[in-house]
Amino acid sequence: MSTYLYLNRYKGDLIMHRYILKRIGISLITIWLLITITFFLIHIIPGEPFSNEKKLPPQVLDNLNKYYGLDKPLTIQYLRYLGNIAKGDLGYSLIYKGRTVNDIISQAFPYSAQLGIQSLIVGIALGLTLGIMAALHRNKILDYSIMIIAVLGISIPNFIIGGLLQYFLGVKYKLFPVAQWKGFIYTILPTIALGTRILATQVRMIRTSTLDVLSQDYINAAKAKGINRMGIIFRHILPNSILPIITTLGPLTATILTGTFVVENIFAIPGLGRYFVQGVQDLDYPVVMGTTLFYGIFLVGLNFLVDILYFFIDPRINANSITGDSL
Amino acid sequence: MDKILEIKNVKKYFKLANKKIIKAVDDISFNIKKGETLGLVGESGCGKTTLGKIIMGIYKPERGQIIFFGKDIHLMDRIEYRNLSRKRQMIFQDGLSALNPRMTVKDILEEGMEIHKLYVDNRIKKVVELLEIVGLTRDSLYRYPHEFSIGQAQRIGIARALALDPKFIILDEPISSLDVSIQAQIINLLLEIQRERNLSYLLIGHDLDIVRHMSDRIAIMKSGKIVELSSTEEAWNNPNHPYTKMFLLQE
Amino acid sequence: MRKRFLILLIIAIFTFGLIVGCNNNGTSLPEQAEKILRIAQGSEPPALDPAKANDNISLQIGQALFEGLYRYHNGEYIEGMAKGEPEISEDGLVWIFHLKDSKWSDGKPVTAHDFEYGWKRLVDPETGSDSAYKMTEYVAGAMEFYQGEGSRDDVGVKAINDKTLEVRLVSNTPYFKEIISFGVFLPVREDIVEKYGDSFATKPENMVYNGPWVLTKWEHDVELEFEPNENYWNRAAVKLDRVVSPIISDYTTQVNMFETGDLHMTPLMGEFAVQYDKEGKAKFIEDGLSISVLLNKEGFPPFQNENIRKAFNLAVDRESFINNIYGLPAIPATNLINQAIRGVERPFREEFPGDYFSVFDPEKAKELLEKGLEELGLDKLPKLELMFLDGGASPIFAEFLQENYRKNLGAEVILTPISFEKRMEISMTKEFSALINPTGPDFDDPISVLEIWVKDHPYNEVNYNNLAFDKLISQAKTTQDIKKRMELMADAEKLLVEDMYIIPIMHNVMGYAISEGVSNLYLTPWCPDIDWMFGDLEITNN
Amino acid sequence: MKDLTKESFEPLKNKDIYQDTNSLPLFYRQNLAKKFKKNKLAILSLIILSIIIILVILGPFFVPFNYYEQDYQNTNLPPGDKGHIFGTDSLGRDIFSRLWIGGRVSLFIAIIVTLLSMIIGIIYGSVAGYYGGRVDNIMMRIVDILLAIPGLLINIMLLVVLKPGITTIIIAFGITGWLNMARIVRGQVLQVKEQEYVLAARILGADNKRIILKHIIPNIIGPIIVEMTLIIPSAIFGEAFLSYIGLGVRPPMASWGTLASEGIKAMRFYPFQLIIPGVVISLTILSFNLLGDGLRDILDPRLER
Amino acid sequence: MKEREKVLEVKNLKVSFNSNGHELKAVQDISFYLNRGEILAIVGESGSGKSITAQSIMGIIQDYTSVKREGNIIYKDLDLTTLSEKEMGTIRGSKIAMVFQNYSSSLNPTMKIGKQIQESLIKHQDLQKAIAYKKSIEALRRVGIKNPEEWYYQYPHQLSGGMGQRVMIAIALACNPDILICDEPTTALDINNQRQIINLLEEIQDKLSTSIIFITHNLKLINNFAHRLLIMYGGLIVERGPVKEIEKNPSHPYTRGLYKSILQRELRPKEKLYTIEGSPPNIKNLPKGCPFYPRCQYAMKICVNTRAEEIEVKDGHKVACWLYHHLCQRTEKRGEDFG
Repeated sequence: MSTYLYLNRYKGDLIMHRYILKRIGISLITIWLLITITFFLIHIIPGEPFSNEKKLPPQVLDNLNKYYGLDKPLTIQYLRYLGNIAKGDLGYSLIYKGRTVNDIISQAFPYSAQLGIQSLIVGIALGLTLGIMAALHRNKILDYSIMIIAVLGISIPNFIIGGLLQYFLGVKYKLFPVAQWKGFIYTILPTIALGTRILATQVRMIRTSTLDVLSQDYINAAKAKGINRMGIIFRHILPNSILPIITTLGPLTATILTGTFVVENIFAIPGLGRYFVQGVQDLDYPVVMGTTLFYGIFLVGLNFLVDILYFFIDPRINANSITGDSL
Repeated sequence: MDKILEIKNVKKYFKLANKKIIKAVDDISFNIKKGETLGLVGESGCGKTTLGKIIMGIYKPERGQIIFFGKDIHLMDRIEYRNLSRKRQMIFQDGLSALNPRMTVKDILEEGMEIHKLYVDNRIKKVVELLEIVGLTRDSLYRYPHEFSIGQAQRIGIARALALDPKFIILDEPISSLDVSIQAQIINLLLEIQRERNLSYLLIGHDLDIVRHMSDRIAIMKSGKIVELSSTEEAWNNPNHPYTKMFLLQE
Repeated sequence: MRKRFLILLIIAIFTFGLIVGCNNNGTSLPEQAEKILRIAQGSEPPALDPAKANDNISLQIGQALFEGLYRYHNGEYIEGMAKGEPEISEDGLVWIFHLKDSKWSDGKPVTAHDFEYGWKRLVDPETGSDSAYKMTEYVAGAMEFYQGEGSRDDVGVKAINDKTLEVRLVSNTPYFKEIISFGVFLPVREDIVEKYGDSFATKPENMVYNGPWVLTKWEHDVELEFEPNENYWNRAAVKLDRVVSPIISDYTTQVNMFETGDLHMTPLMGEFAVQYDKEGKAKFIEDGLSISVLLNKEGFPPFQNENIRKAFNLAVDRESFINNIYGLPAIPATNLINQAIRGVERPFREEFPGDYFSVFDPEKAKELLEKGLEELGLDKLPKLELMFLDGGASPIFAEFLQENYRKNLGAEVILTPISFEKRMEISMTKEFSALINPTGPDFDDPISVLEIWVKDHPYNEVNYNNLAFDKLISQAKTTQDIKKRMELMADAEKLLVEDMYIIPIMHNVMGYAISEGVSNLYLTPWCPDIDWMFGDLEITNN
Repeated sequence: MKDLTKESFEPLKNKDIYQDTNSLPLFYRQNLAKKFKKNKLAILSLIILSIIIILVILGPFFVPFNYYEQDYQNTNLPPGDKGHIFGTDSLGRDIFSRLWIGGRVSLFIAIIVTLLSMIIGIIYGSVAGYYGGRVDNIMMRIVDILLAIPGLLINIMLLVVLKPGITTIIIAFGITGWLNMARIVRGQVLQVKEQEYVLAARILGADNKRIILKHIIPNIIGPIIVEMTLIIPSAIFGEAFLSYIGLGVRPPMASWGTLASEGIKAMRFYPFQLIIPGVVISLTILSFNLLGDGLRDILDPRLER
Repeated sequence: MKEREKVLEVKNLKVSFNSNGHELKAVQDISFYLNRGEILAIVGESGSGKSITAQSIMGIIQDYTSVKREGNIIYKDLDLTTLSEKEMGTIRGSKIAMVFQNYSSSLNPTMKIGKQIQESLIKHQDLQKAIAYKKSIEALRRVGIKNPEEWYYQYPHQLSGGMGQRVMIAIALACNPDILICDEPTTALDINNQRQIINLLEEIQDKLSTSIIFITHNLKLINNFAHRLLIMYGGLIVERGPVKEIEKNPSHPYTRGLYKSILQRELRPKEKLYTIEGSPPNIKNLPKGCPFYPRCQYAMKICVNTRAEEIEVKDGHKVACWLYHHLCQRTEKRGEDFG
């Protein structure tokens, strides 16, 4: 028995190793693809960034182009761009004079991150609670009420929720500040606006996965052990129904990004989403590219972490599964 | 044409995610004669189901020959190979999951005939006949699999196999998912069909009593290898391999 | 080059992209003894470097932080760093300015060298300033230097000594004082620029100030904060203790913040203007901005026909738009020169009313269209692409125009929203058919509106070509007699309107709501449109 | 116990008195219909969707106004005033007809995107799933990589690169929309193709074509339909989002997204301008979601027996 | 079997479910008892109600929209049916424990094996972690797992079949319960492992004098193992008594059929087997009378609508069949026609 066990462990390490290496490889390819797509998409846009400056003296134009690296052939620009990104340099904004994209991101992202994380925590915590409650009271009034809230949450566009919250809770009843981001109280409305959607999607997923868990024998087995309701919920239902959530963290973060674009605008939060949308409207290429890349790399990184996390959290990812290739 | 099936040195390996290799079937040879039942027993995971799937052409073996009616399947042309599927059939462990839930019994039983363009004029008659053979009534015709019990589903599976008049059937633990009182019914049915049609069976199972009752010869598998192949009587009364002793006499 | 600037101005106002709000946090924030004015900005100031500022917000902040020779304040040009009036040579080509004794915020004196350096830096091609045109058109040698043909030393700006600045002009420009009141003709400290290089003026620490205020905090996209400059020569005029400018890009949010007392001022637009007006809380003020539609015969051949152009003019129901949709009490335009521009003694528009056509006449429009089509030998108008700057009230006006042309002329109009960058590009390429063009003068003189329509002017986007017009303009530019000048320009305007390549739509009005107790806050028709430098605030204790 | 007679103990001749309900014929399709009828929410959603779709198709013909005509004397009329069922907008256009015309645009986008995603997704997914092995490995790795790229950012960039409009929106959404479908289809195919009934069919001699058409497709159609009902609302949502940030359809065309983002601006003074499109968008998304959930329950084979 | 003390008595247990308006009678009125240190086997086919009976005793029937449970379940002097959920929680796992059919679905996949054993120890005996750890190791060792310290930290998916079932038993035995209910604990296993599990249970019963209810559909398994036997069919107990006695003299036609269809070594190969015709009843539509009559070759008119009372054929051997009624004159009942 013992040798079998040690062997098993050793195998586990081996698999882990390979798994992580493979994930890293995939993540790198993804990032490279993202960079390439972004770069070429931006360069399809009709008109050079400075073509409108034709009336500028050629020397000025040259300076500008040199400054922004636009004087070289596309391939050289691309390689340079790759090089710069490798160095972590995303260039200068065309609109905000003298500010680097790195600078903008490092200033704006913390706001988005705080908003996102707060909403994520609120959304997932509430989503878990409500989802599990709904599943435990399947087809009872509580279940229906929770599901109605959930479905309403995914049916109302973000900007409507945000606008309504701001007007009613901010302007009309003066319960919360209308806008800006200067302390915890300011974060409440935007967090609700963004969290609602997360909550809504999570409730439905958790409910489904909990129902699935509830139908498993081990819940019955736990009951047969005499474990009380809370014990069953926290030790047996929660860890198992939360597993499918982990795999959705990547897409969920993407949803949050969409949300931040809107919510940051309504609540005047100086987050990255606002810069991105503004950049799109101003055709501030370096900002658009930089932000897209940043978000992309962020998401890829997150997915990578989620994969690794999943590997550790779900003990069932089985080292012995047949890959399907036969020799 | 005495030998319906000959298996020579068949090997099948699987690669695991951790690059480890599982020798599911490791150099196996045997043959099955006309009208004979060969029982194939072994612990779960010994490779007996894989072997069954190799014989049915679902897995390709890494090495070895599979000879049906004197001809290696690798040497068969398309049409020969196609016709082979009329002669070899399989009955599955779980009768219900072997039936397409979206097809009626009639469609299920007609499928083989459609594929091989048999009984073009009067398929329905043939289908009803088959139903009667396996002890079902014609009102089952337009029903869907989930309306049947597991035992009845197993009968439908048998009818489907018989539709093509096979010479050889693999029985992959055909009764292990059935209730005790139903098991005997299915065994009787299988025995009866064999007698009437002079069929050959490869019976994969782990219930030794049943295997012993139904088989002429028995092969005992362990970790992808056949450790004993002898007549049923001899295996029980006079086992050669120590594993056989342990395995057969544990009851 | 001016055109670029005009467009910037326009965008600033017409699209609410870069709105300025002014606010007082008296009600919602805890009461302090400090007088803090809270006034929102629609976006981050893109550049506080005096040479690079070319938008409403940067200029608005710039005028508080820096001071040039003269400044425009509360409707007049007042002394800044200059002591008294300049000495002007006989031919009007050499101007000599004397400076006051004043100090930068770091205690060093402001000298004529700082001006020389700042102005030259403005036209230095290395700087790549978007506002260089402001100077190149007037100051001798500037254009050559800017275009890389001349040298820095040949630019006609020279510090004769620490307190005397001499400027040589290209031509006699009576309104040069007005020109240099604009917020890019500022002194700049060479040592500071050298020290910080590219990061000059990107952080409060990286600049020195000679204006009434210093920037104490610049949290990007969040907030700016200003405190009085203790070294400012007229420190006494600065009444407030602090000015806080949160950056709020969503218009509704700004109004909401005004209503909850988080801001002391908000611009009013659309329905908000109507509602505030009803409650008597709105303040409307003339705006230098005018909205017009440019017709380009190269992009849309039927516009070669005068009748068709006129049909497109008469088919627009300006009053309906203003009364029922726009919200702000703008003035339907039957001419091109804005009501805010001065004439001889009173506003130009009062002296020369210039009602060149009836505001709206659909029957006549239809008639003219048919006549025009017949002359062109066409059955039907081809599809017309109408471009407009995206954002703010522009889209709704574009939709309005589209429907007017459909209803009154049966014309099929496709709307294309364009970005600011694209608009700039069109300015160069002149590739468009019709374009909604919010625009305003660079300075308070009709010539600013008219001069760009002379043949071959780089910003003559419709390629207007009328010798009589060109002649009137060149006369107006050199005539010293102001009354004569105005008359000449009125005649030129008439010609321009009659040819109708530019369809005047309306002269804008701005609306604001300002909290009680706020005083000395000036709204100007020109860019920058808000002047809070010497504002004051009554502290209410509740 | 009382009246036990000898007769009671006579052998029973005819055992058919007992009829097992199991043997009563019950047809699969009937069964589905029955399950569907029991799912009241799904029925309700279907009814709501039908009403919305009918109104979207026919609604504009019910009123004497069209969606583009502006009436400057009657701007911002409240619902019901002067024959405008849902009132008028800031340009005096009839909101009722704009709403249904906008619905055409939004639903058109949603449906085309869904179809596009379905076609690509099903083909891609089933090829990967059916052939498995290395083909599957490579194909799915590509999907994984594409999925890791934030689709929304690509959508926005595409809209900036190409001219905004319905076609562009469809292309942008279509480019990223099929990925999930492909994954779902592939997963389903992988699962179904390992089912014993597929093995059984292969053993009968069925070729790939037959197995795909007769055995695989009918058994994965459920999850596909469910996924479809979920792509539609996300496309409607996406369009609304794009309209909000100014990348939506061009005037005078309306879409639900443009109506809602116009409505949010007018919320303070004319709340109906937000409420009306808001409610219709929400109802539609809600109904598609509920219908999807309902179908998932109905089509779930685990709940079949 | 020295002490004839009843540890558990089930009286008139009825369990029914409401499924879409149909009342499904899973268990219709059964009574039985369990003595201290006894192994009681319950044998029946799928749908006979044997698992539901076990779950009713544990009070863990679930997964149905509405369950109705009537009757009394008396553990020692305690009527379990009157207990609150919380009180029941103190009985489950500590006094009465259960082993489930399929270890792979009955062990929480995300929890280490040791933790799952510890869980009930901590709950019922309020032990400190270190002691609970020791006790869990002990529990693992007791079910014959070598290197329990290693296995303590493994997850369920790493177990093999026999091991898994041992772990299940270890969990159930952790608190030394009086009663161990085993619901088909061997069905998913190889014959080899089946035998080992049976041996293990025997050993446990021997050492700890735990009372065991052993539920199975496999008559062969219980021959030398169980003391008494209940045969269930269609939610009823059709026959009961000491295993040896029933084996010698199966009385109910169903029981007889079962014994006959178990292969006899004496049969010639490929000889036709004895069969019980027909299929087990559907609980949606149970016959009013004897659930077995549609398949019974001796069915009588009375069987259709009336259920037979239990009749004692021999000491403790009871059968519920009209054939044994004193008014019935038929000779088949004595079983003369089959050996």
